[in-house]
Amino acid sequence: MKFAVVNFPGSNCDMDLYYAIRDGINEQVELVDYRATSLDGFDGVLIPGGFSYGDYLRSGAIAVHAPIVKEIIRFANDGKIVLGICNGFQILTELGLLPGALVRNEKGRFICETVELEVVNTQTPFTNEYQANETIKVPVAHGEGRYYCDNETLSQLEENEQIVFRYKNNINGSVALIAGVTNKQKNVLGMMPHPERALEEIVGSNDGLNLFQSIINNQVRVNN
Amino acid sequence: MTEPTAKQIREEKLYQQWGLTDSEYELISQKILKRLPNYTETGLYSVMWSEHCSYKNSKKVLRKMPNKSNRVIAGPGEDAGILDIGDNQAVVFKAESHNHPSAVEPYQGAATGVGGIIRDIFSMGAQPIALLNSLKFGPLKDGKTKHLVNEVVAGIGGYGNCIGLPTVGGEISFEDCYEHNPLVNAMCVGLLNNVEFKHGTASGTDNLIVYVGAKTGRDGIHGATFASDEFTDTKNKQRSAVQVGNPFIEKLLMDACVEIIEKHSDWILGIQDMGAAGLVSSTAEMASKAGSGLILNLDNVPQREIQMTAYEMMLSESQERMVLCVKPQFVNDVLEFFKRFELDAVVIGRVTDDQQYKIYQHENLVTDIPVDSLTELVPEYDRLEKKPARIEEQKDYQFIPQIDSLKNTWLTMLSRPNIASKKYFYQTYDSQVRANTLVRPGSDAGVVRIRGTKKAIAMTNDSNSKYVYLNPYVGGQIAVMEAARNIVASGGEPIGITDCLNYGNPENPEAFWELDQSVEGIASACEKLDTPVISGNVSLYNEYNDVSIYPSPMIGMVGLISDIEQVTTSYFKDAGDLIYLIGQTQDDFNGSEIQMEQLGQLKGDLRSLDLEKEKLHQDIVKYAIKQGLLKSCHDLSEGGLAIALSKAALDSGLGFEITTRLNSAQMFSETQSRFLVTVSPDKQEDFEKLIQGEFELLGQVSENPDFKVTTTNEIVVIDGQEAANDWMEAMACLMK
Amino acid sequence: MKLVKVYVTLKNSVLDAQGEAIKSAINTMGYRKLNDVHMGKYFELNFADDYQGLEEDVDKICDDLLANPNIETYRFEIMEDA
Amino acid sequence: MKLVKVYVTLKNSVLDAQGEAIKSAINTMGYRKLNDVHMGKYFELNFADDYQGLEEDVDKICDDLLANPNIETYRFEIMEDA
Ligand SMILES: Nc1ncnc2c1ncn2[C@@H]1O[C@H](COP(=O)(O)OP(=O)(O)O)[C@@H](O)[C@H]1O
Ligand SMILES: [Mg+2]
Repeated sequence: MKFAVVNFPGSNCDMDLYYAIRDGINEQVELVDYRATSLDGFDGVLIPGGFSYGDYLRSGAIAVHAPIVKEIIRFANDGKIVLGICNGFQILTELGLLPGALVRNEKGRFICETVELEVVNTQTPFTNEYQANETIKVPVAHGEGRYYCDNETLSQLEENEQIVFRYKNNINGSVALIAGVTNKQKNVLGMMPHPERALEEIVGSNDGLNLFQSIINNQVRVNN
Repeated sequence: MTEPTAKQIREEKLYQQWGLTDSEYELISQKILKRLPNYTETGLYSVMWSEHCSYKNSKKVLRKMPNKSNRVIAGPGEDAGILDIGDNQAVVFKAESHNHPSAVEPYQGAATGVGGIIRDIFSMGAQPIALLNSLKFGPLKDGKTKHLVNEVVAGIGGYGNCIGLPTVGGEISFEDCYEHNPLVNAMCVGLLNNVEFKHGTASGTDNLIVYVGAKTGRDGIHGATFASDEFTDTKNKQRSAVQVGNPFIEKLLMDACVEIIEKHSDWILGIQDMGAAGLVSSTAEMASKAGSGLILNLDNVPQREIQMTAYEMMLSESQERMVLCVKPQFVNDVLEFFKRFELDAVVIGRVTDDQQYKIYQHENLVTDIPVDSLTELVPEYDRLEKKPARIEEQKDYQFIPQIDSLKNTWLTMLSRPNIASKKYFYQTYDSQVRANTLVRPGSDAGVVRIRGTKKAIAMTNDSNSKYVYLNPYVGGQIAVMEAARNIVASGGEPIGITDCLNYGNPENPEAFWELDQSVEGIASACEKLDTPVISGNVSLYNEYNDVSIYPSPMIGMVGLISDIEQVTTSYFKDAGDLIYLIGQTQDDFNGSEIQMEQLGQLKGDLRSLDLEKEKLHQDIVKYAIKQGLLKSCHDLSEGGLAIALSKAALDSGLGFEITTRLNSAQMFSETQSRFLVTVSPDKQEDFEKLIQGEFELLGQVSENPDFKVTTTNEIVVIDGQEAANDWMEAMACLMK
Repeated sequence: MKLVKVYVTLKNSVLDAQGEAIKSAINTMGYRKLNDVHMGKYFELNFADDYQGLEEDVDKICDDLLANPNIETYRFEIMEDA
Repeated sequence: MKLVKVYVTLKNSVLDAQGEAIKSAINTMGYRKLNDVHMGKYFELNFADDYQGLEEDVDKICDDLLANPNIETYRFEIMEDA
C-alpha cells in the first residue's frame, strides 16, 4: 500500500507517522504538502498530530482551509482509508468527516501519559488485528482531547458501532470515554491517542503496530 | 519624538541609566570613538557591554572551566557547543536562564526562554531533539507563588509541545530564597549531521545579510529607562516591553533553517539567532568573528509597529527571528527557499571590509562605530571576593536528625516538595513526540535514541543549591557529580556539560566569592570526568532587597549511550531481585532535606568529596551495566537511601524487604557517590565479584508493595499505598 | 474602516471547563456571590470601508472558521466606522 | 442576576500570533478586504442581584485574574439585569 502523510504548517508528528509506515510495517509512504491538490496514487491518507497553524483559533480549525483538504474529502468519500491522529482527529471533526468535536481537557491541562484503551470494535479496517475487547497501551499527549458530541449523535455512534477506542480511565472528560471514532462507512478513523508512538517495546509499548497492520490486512481482504 | 543629543547624554550622564559606568563611557567616547556617541550608539554599547552579552564580570572566572576534550568540535563562544559522537554525527547543546523575564511575566518569560534556547541549537545547523528545564521557586504557600509555578510550567509546556520537541527531563525545587527571584533555566539538545558547517560568521565583502522570521516590534527593550516622558507622549503604548513567543512560527523557522543548512550550506556563510539584544548582538557578533564590517539598512527590516527608532529596532528582543549571511549569487534562492515555508526573508545589509558597523535609517547614517568595539573591547572586571562569615562560623557544626518514628519521618519526607513526585508538572509536557524517547521524565536521566543507529543520548539537569550555599567548592563538585551519576545510572557515558550560573550581585564580594569557588569546584569535577564545559550562561544580580539567592549553578549534562540495549532505568523490575547499595554511608546531614525538615534551616559544612572514589563507583556501575548485570540503577540524592528505595519501588508498583547496617537516621543521610541497584539472583556472584569494595546487600524486591525495613535500631513496615499517596499526590495537593 | 466585533461562546450543553475553573478561582479569591462564569472568544476584524455584502461574508467567516457550530454559537456587530 | 460582560484584548504593541494566523486563514478563504484581526477573550459573569460594590470588585477580578496586565487590557459592562 502507498500512504500519504499530509503535512500542515505546525504538524509535528508527521515524521513519526512516516517512520511508522516505512519502518513499522514496511510499506510505501510519502509526505504530502498542504498546498498539494491531488492524492492520486495513494491508498491511504494519514493526518498527523501536532499544532497545525499553532492551533491558534481552535485545534484543527485553520487547517480545514488548506488546499489539500478538498482532496482529502474526496478521498474519504471514495471510501478510501483516512486516519487522523490527535491534531489529525481534530482536523477531521472540524471538517465534518467525523462527528463531534474535541474540546479542552476537563482539568484544563495538557496531559502526556501512556494510557489503557479498550478496543471496542474490531470489525473496522483499523482494528481487525486486535482481539475483541482487548486492552492496549498507547500514549496520549493533548490539551484539547475531550471528545464531545450531543446525545443524539452519541446514540447514532453506538448504533452504528462507530466507537472504536475507549479510555479505561477518563483522563480528559470525554463523552462515553471515547478515544477514537470512525465515520459510518468505517473508512475514516480519528483518535486522540498516538499509535505511531507505540510501535516498539523499547519506547514503552508496541500495541500500536496492530493498528497499522490492520489497514494492510484490510486491503488484502478487499483486494481478494 | 526627539532623542537626547550626544551632548545631553554626556552632560546629564544619561548613559548611567543604561548601566554604563563613567569610566566605560569615557573609554567609548575618548579612546574608541574619539567623539561623543549619539543616542543609538550609546544604546548599542550599553546592551553589548552588559553582563548578559559581554560576561565582563564573569569571564575571568569562566576561564577556569575546562573546555577541551577529544570530542569538542565547538566550545564556548558559539551559540551552542558541539561534541563529536562518532559516525560523522555530533550533539549540540546549551542551557539558558530566563529568570527575570519569568519573574515579570511567567508564562511568556518561560516560553520565550524555551524558544530562545531552541534557536541557539538550530542556528548551529543541528536538529533539536530534546528539551529539559530546571526551575526554582519560593515555597508553595501562597497564591502568588502557585500562580507563578503554574504559569511557568504552562509556558514551558506550551512552547515545547507546540513546536513538537519532547521535554525529557528537568527538576523543580522550592526554597525561601527564590520567592521573589525564581529561576527558570531551559536546555536544548540537538543532533548535527553536517559536522562541517561553520555557523555564525559574516565574512567576505559584499555578502548579504538576510533577515528571516517574525517582524520586529518594541519587545523587550528594557534598557530604555531613557525613553521616559521627556520624549514620548504615549507612555503606556510604548512601554509594553514583554516579549511574546510564537512557537508556530518558530517551528517553521526551525524546519527551514535545519533544511537549508543540510541541503544548501553552499548558499550561506553563517546563520545566527537574534536573542538578547536582538539585531545588534547577532550581526555584530557575526561580523566581529569574521573580522569584517557591516552596513545595515533598517528601512528594510520587517516591522510590526510604526515609527520605531533605530535604537528600538536594534535592541528589540522580538522573538523567532534569525539573520543569515548569504552569498550574493544565491540570494534569490535563499529568499525563495524561505517563502516556501511562508516566512518573511529580506536583505537588510551587506558585509564590508572596513570593520565598521554602520546603520542607516531613513537615509541617515545613525551609527558608525568599529565592530570590535561592541564585542572585543569590553572591559573585563576583576571583582573583589570575600568569604562569607557564615561559612567560618558554622564550620564545625554537625546536624544529626532525631528520628522518633522511622515510619512517620519516612512518610513526611516523601511528601516534602523537593522530594515528592513532580509528575503533576512534567505530565503537562509532551515527552514522546518524535517517537524517540526511551526514558521519559521520572527516571534519573531522559534518554532519546538516535534513529537509524544503536546510539542514544542521555541528559539531565541538576543543581542542589543548598550544598553550594554551605560550601560552594564542594557544592559545585557535587552538582557535576550528581549529574554524572544520573547519566551513568541510565547507561550513559558522560561526555560534556553546559551550565547556567545563577548568582547574586557580582559587585557584592561574598556573592562573587561564591561564584568563583563553585566554578572551581565544577571545574575540578569536570576535569576528573573529562567532561568539558562546552556552553553555558551566566545570570547575575539575582537578589531581592539586597538578599541574594543561594548560589545556584545548574549543570546540564549529556551522556552517550553506545548501545540502546544498555539503557537502564531507576525503578525496580521484578520481585526477587537483589537490592544493593553501592558506596559507604556516613553522617552527612548538613545541607540535607532532613535538615530542612527538622531544623528548618541550612547549617554546617560539607564533607569534602573524594573524587577518586566517586569516579570509581561510577566506573563500576558503567561496567556492570555493560556486562548486563543491573536490572535497575538509581543514584542517591536528596533524602538519601530511604527516598531512593521509595522512588524505585513506587514507580514499579513493587515493594521491598531490607535489612541494613545503617541506623534509622542514616537512612536519610545524603553522602555522595552512592547508587542503588538491583541484580537478578542468578547474577549475584558475577556482580559481587565485580564490585568488591564498598557495597551492602540490602535485601530483595517484593511483590507486596509494602516497604519492610530493618535498621540497626528499628523494624518498620510502611504501607506501600500510603507511601504512594504521599509521594504522588503531594504536588497536586500543594498546588490547589 | 469597518470594525466588526464577533463573540463566540460555547453552547450550554458543552461543559465550559475554563469557565468552571475561573469560577472556582474567583470564589477562592473571596468573591462568593458569583453564580456562574462562561468563557468565550472575542474577535475584532477590520475591513475596508467599501466592502460590499459585509454582513453576509462575516456570517460565513464565523460559520466556516471562527466558530464550530457543533459546540459554539456566535453573534457579531458591525460598527459603522472606527 | 447581574450579568457582567468582560472583554480582554492584547495591548496594541504585543504580538498577536493568533490574530495573524486567523487573518491569513480568512485571506486564504478568499476574503481579501480584511485589514487586520485581533483575537481576545470574552467572559460572562453572573452575580447575585444584591451585590454591593460590584463594579469595583469586577475591576479587581479582571486585574488579578481575567486579564494579564503585562500584555492585555480589559473593559467590562454591567448589564443591569439579565
Ligand atoms: N521540570 C521538570 N521537567 C521535566 N522533568 C522533570 C521536571 N522536574 C522533575 N522531573 C523529572 O522527575 C524525575 C525526578 O527528578 P528529581 O526529583 O530531580 O530526582 P533525582 O533526584 O533522582 O534526580 C526526573 O526524571 C526528572 O527528569
Ligand atoms: Mg535530580
